[in-house]
Amino acid sequence: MPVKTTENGEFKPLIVAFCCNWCSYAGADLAGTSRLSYPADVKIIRVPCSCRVNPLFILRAFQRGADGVIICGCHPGDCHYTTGNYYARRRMTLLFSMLDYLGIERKRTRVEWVSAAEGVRFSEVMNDFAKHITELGENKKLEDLRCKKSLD
Amino acid sequence: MQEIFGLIKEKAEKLFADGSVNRVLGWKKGETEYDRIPSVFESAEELEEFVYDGFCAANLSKYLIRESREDGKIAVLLKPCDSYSFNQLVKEHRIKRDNIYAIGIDCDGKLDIDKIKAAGVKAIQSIEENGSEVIVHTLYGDKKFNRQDVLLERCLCCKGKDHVSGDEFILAQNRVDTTVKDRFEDVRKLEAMTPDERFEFWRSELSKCIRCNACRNVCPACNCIKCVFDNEDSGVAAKANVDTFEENMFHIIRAFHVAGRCTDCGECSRVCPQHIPLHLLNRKFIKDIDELYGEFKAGADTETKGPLTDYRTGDAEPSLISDRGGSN
Amino acid sequence: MNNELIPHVGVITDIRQDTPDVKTFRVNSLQGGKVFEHKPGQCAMLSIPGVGEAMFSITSSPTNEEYMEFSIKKCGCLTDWLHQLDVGQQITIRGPYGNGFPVDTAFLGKDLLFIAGGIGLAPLRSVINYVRHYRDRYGSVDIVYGSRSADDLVDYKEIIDEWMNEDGFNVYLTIDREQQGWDGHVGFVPNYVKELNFDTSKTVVLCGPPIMIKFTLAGLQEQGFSKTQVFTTMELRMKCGIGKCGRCNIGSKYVCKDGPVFRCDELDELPDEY
Amino acid sequence: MYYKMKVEKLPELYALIASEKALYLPIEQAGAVEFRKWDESSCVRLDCLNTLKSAKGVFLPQSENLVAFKTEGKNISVIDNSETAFPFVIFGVRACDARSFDILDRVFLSDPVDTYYKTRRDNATVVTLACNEPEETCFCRNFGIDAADPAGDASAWIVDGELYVRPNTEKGETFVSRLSQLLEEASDVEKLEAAKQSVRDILGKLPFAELNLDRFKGDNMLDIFHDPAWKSLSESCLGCGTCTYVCPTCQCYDIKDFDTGSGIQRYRTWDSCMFSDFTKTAGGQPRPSQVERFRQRFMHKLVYYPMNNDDIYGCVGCGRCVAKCPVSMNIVKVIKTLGGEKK
Repeated sequence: MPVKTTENGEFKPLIVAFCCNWCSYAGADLAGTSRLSYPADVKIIRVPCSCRVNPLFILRAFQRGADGVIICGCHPGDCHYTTGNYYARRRMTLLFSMLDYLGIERKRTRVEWVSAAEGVRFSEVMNDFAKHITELGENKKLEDLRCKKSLD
Repeated sequence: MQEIFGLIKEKAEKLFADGSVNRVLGWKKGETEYDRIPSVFESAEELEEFVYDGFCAANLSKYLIRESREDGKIAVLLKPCDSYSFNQLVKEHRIKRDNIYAIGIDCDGKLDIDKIKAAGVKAIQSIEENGSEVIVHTLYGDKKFNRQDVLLERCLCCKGKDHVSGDEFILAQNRVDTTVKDRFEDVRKLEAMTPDERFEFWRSELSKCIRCNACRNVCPACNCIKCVFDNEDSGVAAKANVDTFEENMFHIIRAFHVAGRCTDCGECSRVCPQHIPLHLLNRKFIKDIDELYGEFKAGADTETKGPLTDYRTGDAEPSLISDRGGSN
Repeated sequence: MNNELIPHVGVITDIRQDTPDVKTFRVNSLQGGKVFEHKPGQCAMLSIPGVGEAMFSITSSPTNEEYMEFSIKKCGCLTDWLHQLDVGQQITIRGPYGNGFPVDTAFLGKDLLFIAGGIGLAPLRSVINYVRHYRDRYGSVDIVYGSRSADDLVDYKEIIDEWMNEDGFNVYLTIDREQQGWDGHVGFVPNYVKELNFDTSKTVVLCGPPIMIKFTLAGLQEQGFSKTQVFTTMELRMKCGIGKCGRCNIGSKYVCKDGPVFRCDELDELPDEY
Repeated sequence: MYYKMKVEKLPELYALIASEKALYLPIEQAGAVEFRKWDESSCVRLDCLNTLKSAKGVFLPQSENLVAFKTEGKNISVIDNSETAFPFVIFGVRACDARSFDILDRVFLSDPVDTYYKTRRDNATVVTLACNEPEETCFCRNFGIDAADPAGDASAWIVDGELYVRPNTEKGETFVSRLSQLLEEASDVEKLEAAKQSVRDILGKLPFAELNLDRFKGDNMLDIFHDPAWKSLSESCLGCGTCTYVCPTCQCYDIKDFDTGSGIQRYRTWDSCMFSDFTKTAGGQPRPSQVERFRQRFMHKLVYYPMNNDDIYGCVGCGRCVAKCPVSMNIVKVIKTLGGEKK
């Protein structure tokens, strides 16, 4: 379990970002090479397409200690595989609605479209998302206690 | 249902006699007054044990996945709501339509033995269905119920009395409508709660789950040859309620995997030994799909693309959810 | 109280690549020496925490004072992982489980015939080496061992260097198909056993793939062997190793506790669910 | 020796027991009655005949931690982090569940002993409760169980607004002696005996009161195993674990590892022979279809278990599987069909 508080006791959220290989991951790269800052607690997982993200991945991330999960893909219409992100959009909408229905904070999950050219946007999106998650606090409703307890 | 019971049995006997089928999929009497076992009858003689009454609630269409692959033709009895599952399975190419003779049969709502027992009925000796009345004879005395009060939850918001598929129909003369409420009524009630109330509600319901997997195994939409939860490498504890997270995850993922394919047949809630209202998860998806992507009835036909295998360029953005009003 | 389900930690001190898909692992306790004593034919539960736990037969002889060995074929999740391990890696181990071969009763003073196919040699190796160690307690020893190809013969070096030179030992090797550089016998084990036409007074120990066991046993019976002379060792899915988790039963017998060694006539009295 | 008190004083009794030891009772939560730890806010349901899951979970929890491992480089350290034991009382166990403890004991306390189970068993005082209104699904009578006079460390009855208690063992004596401030000696034992008799009369009238179990013995193992009826019996089986998980005598378990991120937790969970992966190995599957899995479950209860355990059946007739099977296919049907009572 990673430490989630800074030295002065502030909450530092752990964020998992699923980034599509063709747009958003390149966007993140651009943000990096352009020396734009975004929180270091955003862990990027590269996926071939935003529609590769299975609902299980998102729940797994929460189980393993994520406080927020964001999925980034190409803008609708720009998918490398033509239509992947359209399917992802429907799936994620329904999944997020279901999580909301189960009472899980609806702002813990987000989908953003970030192109390879939008380094600035990537950093803005991440900063904004991290801010929201920090406000929400630690993920309690979808936590797995086994991953939080010490074994001895 | 006595009138059509005779007609169905007669029909089944005739099908055996003229050799058009070699098996009939129906229900058999079990050991108690209310036990009805889904059964394959292989001859007219075996039909002795055939039964069709208020307790024949099981949706038989899932058995066709196995049975339609056997030799010969099989006749199946489908209640109106089962015919949706049947269509959906045909659409997904999980059953061999050519090997099946589908008989649509009438239904006047199915009884819920747990509702009867919840009224304190013990040691049942016999149950009499008499029009709008159900009379239960027990060792401790008789008890009379209004039929409508002891119907399965799903029958109170029946999808309709009409079959969406079938090669032949056996219907009663006086058809009873059991619908008393809109099927999204309970979903709306939950939506109107605060997130914390909803969380509490689902936590208390899902914490009852014993992970027997009955909901999955009975579900006609859960027809994967190998379920993701049976995958040793998936790292899920599929056999025990080890943790609140596992309980949530199983039910979220299961509902998601059948979203757009679930016909709302209600079998999951019926078989749940803990009476978890699992249909409320499926109905939420159905309601969302209807509202976001246009009315869609899974299993209404065998051609239309399902909402999750389709898209429109102008679909709603997922931010729609987080922009909803209310707290959080 | 001794807790059966809590394993010991052992360390892999040597790994030998026997065939393309079989490795033999040498396991010692952390202090050196063996983790526990065992009888020939007994098994142990090996595990890599986080991957799983499974039952393996102990292939080294109990007379080996220094270490235990396990010959493991790569065929599933845990075995895949085991094959990736290096020397020095610790694993967990518990046991010994099972009844083992009746080396002190039914085998005593008998002429022994060992028949093995493929990785089926693994459980027999401990008995064969045990018999070598107590050579005077047993009669002659014949070993028929077959495999898919010459490369798939497990413990080939030990067979050639030691077993073949042992007094009173006859070793017959066979492979399924012709192969360059192989001048030994070619053919399936059941047929080879028939060809060899052994004396029917021998006590037989048989292990291999189910199909080989089936045909070899039929062949032996044809030649006049009785099932009471034939011993085999079984394997089924196991979780506890102590007859409680309930999955390795053949009828009323648990393979982990009442087996894995069965006399073939005992198996006839049980349902054929293995 | 019988003791008694007014039923109205039950909350006081619970509080008194709970002041010394943990107390498990049939408690309703979200509509489901299970044996749970009692506290003042609990909704106790002594009237509930069968809890959904049986009482076995108190001794063999559906999931429990066995041992943990920490790995560092090539090294492994073993951490024993199983729960610490504490003495407890389980109150309100029905006669059938009480018998199931004996059946589980023969598995878990036979050599080698299952430490986790034994510790809980040693720490427990089992107080049973006689049945007043048996249901049509009850068939405990067939296994020589008297629902009107249950076993256990102490037995209890509720008759005419009064709770009667009778200690049966040393543990039971201790239990009763600690409650002396609430209990008084009962002099009207005739009333209790009459009540027992009337329950026995009902038990005899239940539909499954007389099952023919003659065929189920070791000598017939292969005969029953190869009975063609298994195919038709199992055809409706969904392969779910409902019957197994509600059963008081099903004891099969699985051992699994969970990676917590900071180490490996090895835990055990109930398992079901009805599940398709129960016997599956990389090398093959000895029970490839539901016919074999279904057969295994009932063969184990009715033939294999008695063969290994002095002819005691591995079923106690609690009727949970009869009530809960999604397709109404249950052990009574199996007994009747294979036992020759019906074809």
